Amino acid sequence: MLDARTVLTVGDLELDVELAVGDGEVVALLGPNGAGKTTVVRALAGLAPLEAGHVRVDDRTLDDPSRGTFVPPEARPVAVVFQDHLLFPRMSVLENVAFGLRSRGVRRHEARDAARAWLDRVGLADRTSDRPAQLSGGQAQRVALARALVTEPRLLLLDEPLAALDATTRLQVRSELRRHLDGLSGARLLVTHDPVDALVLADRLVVLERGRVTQSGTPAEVAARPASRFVADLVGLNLLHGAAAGEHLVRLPAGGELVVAEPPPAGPLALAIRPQAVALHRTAPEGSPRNAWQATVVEVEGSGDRVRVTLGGSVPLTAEITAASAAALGVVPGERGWATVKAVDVDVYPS
Amino acid sequence: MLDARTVLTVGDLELDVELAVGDGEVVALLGPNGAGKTTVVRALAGLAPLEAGHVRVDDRTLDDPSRGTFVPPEARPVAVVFQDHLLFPRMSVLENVAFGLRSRGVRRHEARDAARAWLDRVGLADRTSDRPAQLSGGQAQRVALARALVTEPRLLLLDEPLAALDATTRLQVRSELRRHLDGLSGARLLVTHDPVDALVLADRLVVLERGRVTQSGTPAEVAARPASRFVADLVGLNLLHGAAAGEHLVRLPAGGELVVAEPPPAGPLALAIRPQAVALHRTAPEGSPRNAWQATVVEVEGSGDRVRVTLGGSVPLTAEITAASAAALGVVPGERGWATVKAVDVDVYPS
Amino acid sequence: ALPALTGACGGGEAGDADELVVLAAASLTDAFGELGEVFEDQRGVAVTFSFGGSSSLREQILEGSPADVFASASPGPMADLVEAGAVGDPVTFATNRLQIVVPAGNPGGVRDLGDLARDELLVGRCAPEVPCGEVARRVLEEAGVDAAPDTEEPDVRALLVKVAEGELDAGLVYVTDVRSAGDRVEGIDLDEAGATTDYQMAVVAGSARSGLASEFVSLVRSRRGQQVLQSYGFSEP
Amino acid sequence: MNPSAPPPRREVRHRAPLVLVAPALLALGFLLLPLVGLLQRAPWSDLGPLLGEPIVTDALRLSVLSATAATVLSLAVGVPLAWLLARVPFRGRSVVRALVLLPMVLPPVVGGAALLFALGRRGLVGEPLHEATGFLLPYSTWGVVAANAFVAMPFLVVTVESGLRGADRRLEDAAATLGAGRWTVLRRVTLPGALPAVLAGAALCWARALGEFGATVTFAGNLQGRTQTLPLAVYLALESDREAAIALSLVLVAASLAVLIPLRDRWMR
Amino acid sequence: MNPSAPPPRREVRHRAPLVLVAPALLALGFLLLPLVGLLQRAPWSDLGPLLGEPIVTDALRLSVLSATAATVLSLAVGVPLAWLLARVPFRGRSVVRALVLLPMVLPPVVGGAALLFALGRRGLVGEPLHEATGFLLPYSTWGVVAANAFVAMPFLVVTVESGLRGADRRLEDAAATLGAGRWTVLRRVTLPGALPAVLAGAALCWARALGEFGATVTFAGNLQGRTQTLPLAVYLALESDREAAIALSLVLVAASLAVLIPLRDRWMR
Ligand SMILES: Nc1ncnc2c1ncn2[C@@H]1O[C@H](COP(=O)(O)OP(=O)(O)OP(=O)(O)O)[C@@H](O)[C@H]1O
Ligand SMILES: Nc1ncnc2c1ncn2[C@@H]1O[C@H](COP(=O)(O)OP(=O)(O)OP(=O)(O)O)[C@@H](O)[C@H]1O
Ligand SMILES: [Mg+2]
Ligand SMILES: [Mg+2]
Repeated sequence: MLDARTVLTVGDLELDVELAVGDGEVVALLGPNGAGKTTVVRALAGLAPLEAGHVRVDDRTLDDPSRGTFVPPEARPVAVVFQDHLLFPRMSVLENVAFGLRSRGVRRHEARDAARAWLDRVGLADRTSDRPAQLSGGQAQRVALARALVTEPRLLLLDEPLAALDATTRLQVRSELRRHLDGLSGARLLVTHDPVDALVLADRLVVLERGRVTQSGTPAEVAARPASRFVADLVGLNLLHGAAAGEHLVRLPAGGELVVAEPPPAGPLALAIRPQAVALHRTAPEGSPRNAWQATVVEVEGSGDRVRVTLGGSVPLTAEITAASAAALGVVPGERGWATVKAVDVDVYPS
Repeated sequence: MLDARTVLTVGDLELDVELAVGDGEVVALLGPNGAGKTTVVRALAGLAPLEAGHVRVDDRTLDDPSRGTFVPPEARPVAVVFQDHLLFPRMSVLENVAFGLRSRGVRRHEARDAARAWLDRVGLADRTSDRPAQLSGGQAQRVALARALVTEPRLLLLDEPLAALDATTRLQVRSELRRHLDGLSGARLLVTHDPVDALVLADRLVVLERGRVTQSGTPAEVAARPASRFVADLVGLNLLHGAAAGEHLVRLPAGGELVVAEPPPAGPLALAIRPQAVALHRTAPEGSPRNAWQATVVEVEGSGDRVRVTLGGSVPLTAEITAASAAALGVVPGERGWATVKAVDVDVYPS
Repeated sequence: ALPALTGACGGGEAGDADELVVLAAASLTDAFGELGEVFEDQRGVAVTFSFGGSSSLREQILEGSPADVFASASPGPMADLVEAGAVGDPVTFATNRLQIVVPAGNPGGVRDLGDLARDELLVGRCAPEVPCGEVARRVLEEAGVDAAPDTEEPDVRALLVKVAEGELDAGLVYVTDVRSAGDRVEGIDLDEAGATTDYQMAVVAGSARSGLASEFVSLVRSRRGQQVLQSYGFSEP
Repeated sequence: MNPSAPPPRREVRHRAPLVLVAPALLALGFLLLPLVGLLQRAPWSDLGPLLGEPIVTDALRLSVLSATAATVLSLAVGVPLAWLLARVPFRGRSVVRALVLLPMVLPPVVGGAALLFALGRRGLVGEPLHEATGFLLPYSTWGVVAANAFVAMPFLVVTVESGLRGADRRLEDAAATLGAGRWTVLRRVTLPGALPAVLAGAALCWARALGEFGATVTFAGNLQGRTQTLPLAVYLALESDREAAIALSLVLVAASLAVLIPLRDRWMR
Repeated sequence: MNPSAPPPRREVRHRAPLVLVAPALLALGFLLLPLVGLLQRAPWSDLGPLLGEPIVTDALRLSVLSATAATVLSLAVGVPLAWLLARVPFRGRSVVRALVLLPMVLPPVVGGAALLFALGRRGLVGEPLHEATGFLLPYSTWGVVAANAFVAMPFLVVTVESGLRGADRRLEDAAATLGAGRWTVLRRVTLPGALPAVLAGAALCWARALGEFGATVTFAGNLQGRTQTLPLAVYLALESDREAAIALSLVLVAASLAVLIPLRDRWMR
């Protein structure tokens, strides 16, 4: 169980993050580059001493300036997967993975067996005798992962542990990791930029921006009601801001208006709209959708059999349609057309 | 324009890759970890001399063992973004980015202005005087990107240049990059694990596996007809293998059979099925779908408002359904139910 | 504090007309320093000394480093040079007597050569290869004392330091060395004959100023010169 | 590294383990105890007047100058040599690498003699040089510099070479792909990275040169104001006045401290 | 690094730039020319019989032994000291760092005298030691080792320290998070990384000790088979028979090459 408030300054970033991770819980720490995620990890591991606040694991205080307590990294029950791997270049892959157990006093051959088992799990059984310099980026990252996981710590800190993995390996390692995490009793913190990683692996998300926590909750909550552009982009939702302008009406800064299902609360509002809920038409549509407006195609991004269309104009949105209908409609940047959204598809909440 | 055949051995990987990248073309090099992507990049840059084959840029031969030609890296018109950044630790961020121009003889202040401009583009205008050690992972990667792009080379090699970027920055940098690449006249090679990056940025995909090219073509072609599990996973398609077993019938190794629209060609077949085309039902369904079978839910992965359901059994597939219907059907690992696929949704081609 | 060092003072490049370059054994530092001043007063010619071990001086001359006079602490190096035709006829201008040197207060209670054979004492002398060692060997043989030394110093200086520090109870060195070591050591005269070595000097062949050079030699051999030398403990040949 | 970055508010003291501290202190004691002994014996009263003596000031000036000159020289040619040994594979490299150490192995007097054989008036190179230009190294301050450089350069070369080997080759690769030639790479990437080694090498070289005695006296002679360095003065002082000798050594020590402390302080962080 | 990994089939020669090669060759010439001179003057005929003489074999054996012992000693205590200077911040560290260099600056004879002041029969530590145990360093082979270590250890310490500074601290952090104490970190992560520096330091230390002369003679004296090292023998030979002296120096040179070439060959890649 982790209970921490990390207050420290690196460069001109003033970090102040409260974190609580229960036993067996996996918390994903998300945030823009430079938000302070790695710094939090370093602080929890004891590599960056706190200026204020505290770090407690299983009610043991590891760092607390006010009380002058500081437990050095080597004495903490933690393990870290570093963003840049930091494998030991002069050791073989096997020695790297066995290192944690060895330096915690496990006998050589036991440590090596455990290490081998883990290297096998991450699909590197055949690279045990190589040096890190002989590994590819993704292989190195998997070794780093194995090196941390093999020590079964009370607090596991994973800093973008899957960033360098290819699609297939990622699927395998991710479910491998998930299975392992489910098995662990300690607290786990996962730093990632990949929403899928977060959604698949984490029980709870904590969003860090400019050194502060801006949102936290279950994946569903966060995904449904993003509090910031960052989260919206992350989960691929459209996020608009506006204010109530009538019983069922919300006015946007850009000038556009949207009809919504329930009467909107007063004050500044956030509107979340799934790209799939935005339909496109060549001509002004008739029928059910309560919101319809003319829009200009700004950008078209294809992925697989779906196409994401970025729309400009009074209601800046991204629509997601099938490649087929995109072709049918002839959607190309610069084109003008009509966009519609059902009132029920506009999710309104205070921001 | 790049025309290369890189033949070399690293460790026990024997690499033999033919690559042709036209002027103004962007080719994405995809492949599993350890496939040899970075090695290809190193070979093209002159950091790993060829054992056979050749490297030609704009009809100038840079490496050709048979002719004993070898142009050292510093004399090649290339620029590289390295997978692990490799920023110069003793230089400021600005000096890092200006380095390429400086060592190509550009005057100091010009070089610095150009560098500043690029740092601005990647959103790091305020970090010019920092040392690399003071940057976050994503910031470092953006500096590396700027450092390479500022020296408009004839051959640009990008090795996973966006892997460490957060969602928002990624969108910005990606379109920034795309705009820049469109502007360049040289040949560009992009190594990535992110299908979206590939689809958005690349004109053509080359898939590398175990040191050999296994598939290449436009994103659409590759995405539609994956030649390997890797590509299938990459674009999120189901890929099955089987053989014709009747006029409209294909038998799968696992024993299952699928009805297909057109008469299948003879010989080994590949079947691609979009996860969205797979429907799930509690009870045996009546009606149009020609393929219906009982399946067991193996794994359920939620992302956003969609859920990917991995099915076991005689026809191992992944189905993608809305979170709503997933809830309605009560899809959980271990459950048994019915799956259906329309014959027309099964894309058959020789493998 | 430094009579010796305040002596010579360098002029222009070695080889100037108004400068005499004298290579001399280190043990002559003080005496020659004084004589150098005298010479300058008399002849108005600057004398530049280069003091060092006789053997490194020999190397310099053999390798043609410009010099006018060479003064050796022993016949050996001089002989090499004569053989090589690098110097003119050498003359013996002084001798140096061997003395037993003991730390101030003579903790070992040493009285004569015989005591050097006492096992409980730490005794040092010069190595047989160097003049003072060669003489010491001779003397001890004649006196019939077989004193296995605890150390055979290649260099009087090293021996003196040890005695002065009380690291040795007794040693055999030259009178001049005992004097220079000041009051931290005491010297005990030997009555044995032949406890002496010859100091030789010669004009270097091809000296640009052989005239001046031989004048310096004769100054050293003059009454005045001998007085100065004796004031530092040397004896007449 | 970056002045704008504030130091961590809180310096956390890790306790240093005894298994390391104990031997370290032992080493320190062993190296410093003799100096203490020296200080004990020092004639503090004479120290003041002594420093006034022209012969001392001459010798001190000459020592510092020649040691510095030798170090600069060594840097100028020794660093390239180190680079050659560290980066350019050629046949017999390991032999050359060992040969570079030899000047350290030779007894100083022999070293000096060897220098005479090479650069003396009758020397391999010295003779033609002398006949052509009339220039003569022995007895000249340049001779002292040469002797110092000969004895001290190996320390620089070996230390810098090890530093270059320690450096990260991948950074050099990166620099090359950015169009930097090997010279630029060395100057802007490798050396800055190996700075600690270069400084250590320079310090070793300088200190060794400052203390050089045997080779100098044999090769360059012992002429006050021209070739008489402080160690030579000490050697002569030992003849006549051992107090003065100790005092002079302390001057030497003080001089070196005066140079080394600020230097390494400035750079070694 | 990894035996299983085959070397690149094709060694591509980058041309080394003249701006680097020229000075490098200059340095090499300067360092090796004197040796050539030495070889020229060498009495090859006497060399054979000379090597038979017990006085030579004794001296050679003693030299190699004591130099090696001094190096081992220096490694044992010098590496921890280097670590202390490189990693543990304490007040006056920069002073200590400079003090460590002093034994190099002292003229050998003075250094030897200083050792006597400290470890001699009447020395600060020597006297109590002698009275308690009757053990006496001077005139014993251990005295030679002590003198060698005193003069040579600084080279090791400084070189290793620079190596440790060059090492990547983040790797040490990573090791710490894996539960490794500072001793383990040093042993398994830092030192292996700084291996080139350690080897260079050891080589410098050994070579310097092998050539040590002044301090040894002053502190330990000179007695065949017990304290007479090869440099002492050379010095003495120089007095009587310079041919022999040169020959002996060559023996010294050969011995050091015989040790250094294979050693650095083995490790320095
Ligand atoms: N040693 C340092 N000195 C000065 N500034 C620093 C230092 N280390 C980090 N920073 C700054 O602190 C901020 C947070 O860095 P951190 O590495 O924690 O970000 P991050 O959330 O991990 O970002 P990323 O997702 O790119 O890894 C960044 O702006 C970085 O520039
Ligand atoms: N110096 C080397 N010695 C031995 N094997 C090596 C060396 N460098 C790379 N390899 C091996 O060659 C293969 C290809 O490595 P490479 O880095 O090109 O893979 P990659 O395609 O870039 O993988 P990733 O997507 O993880 O970056 C890997 O299996 C790697 O282990
Ligand atoms: Mg980070
Ligand atoms: Mg790679």
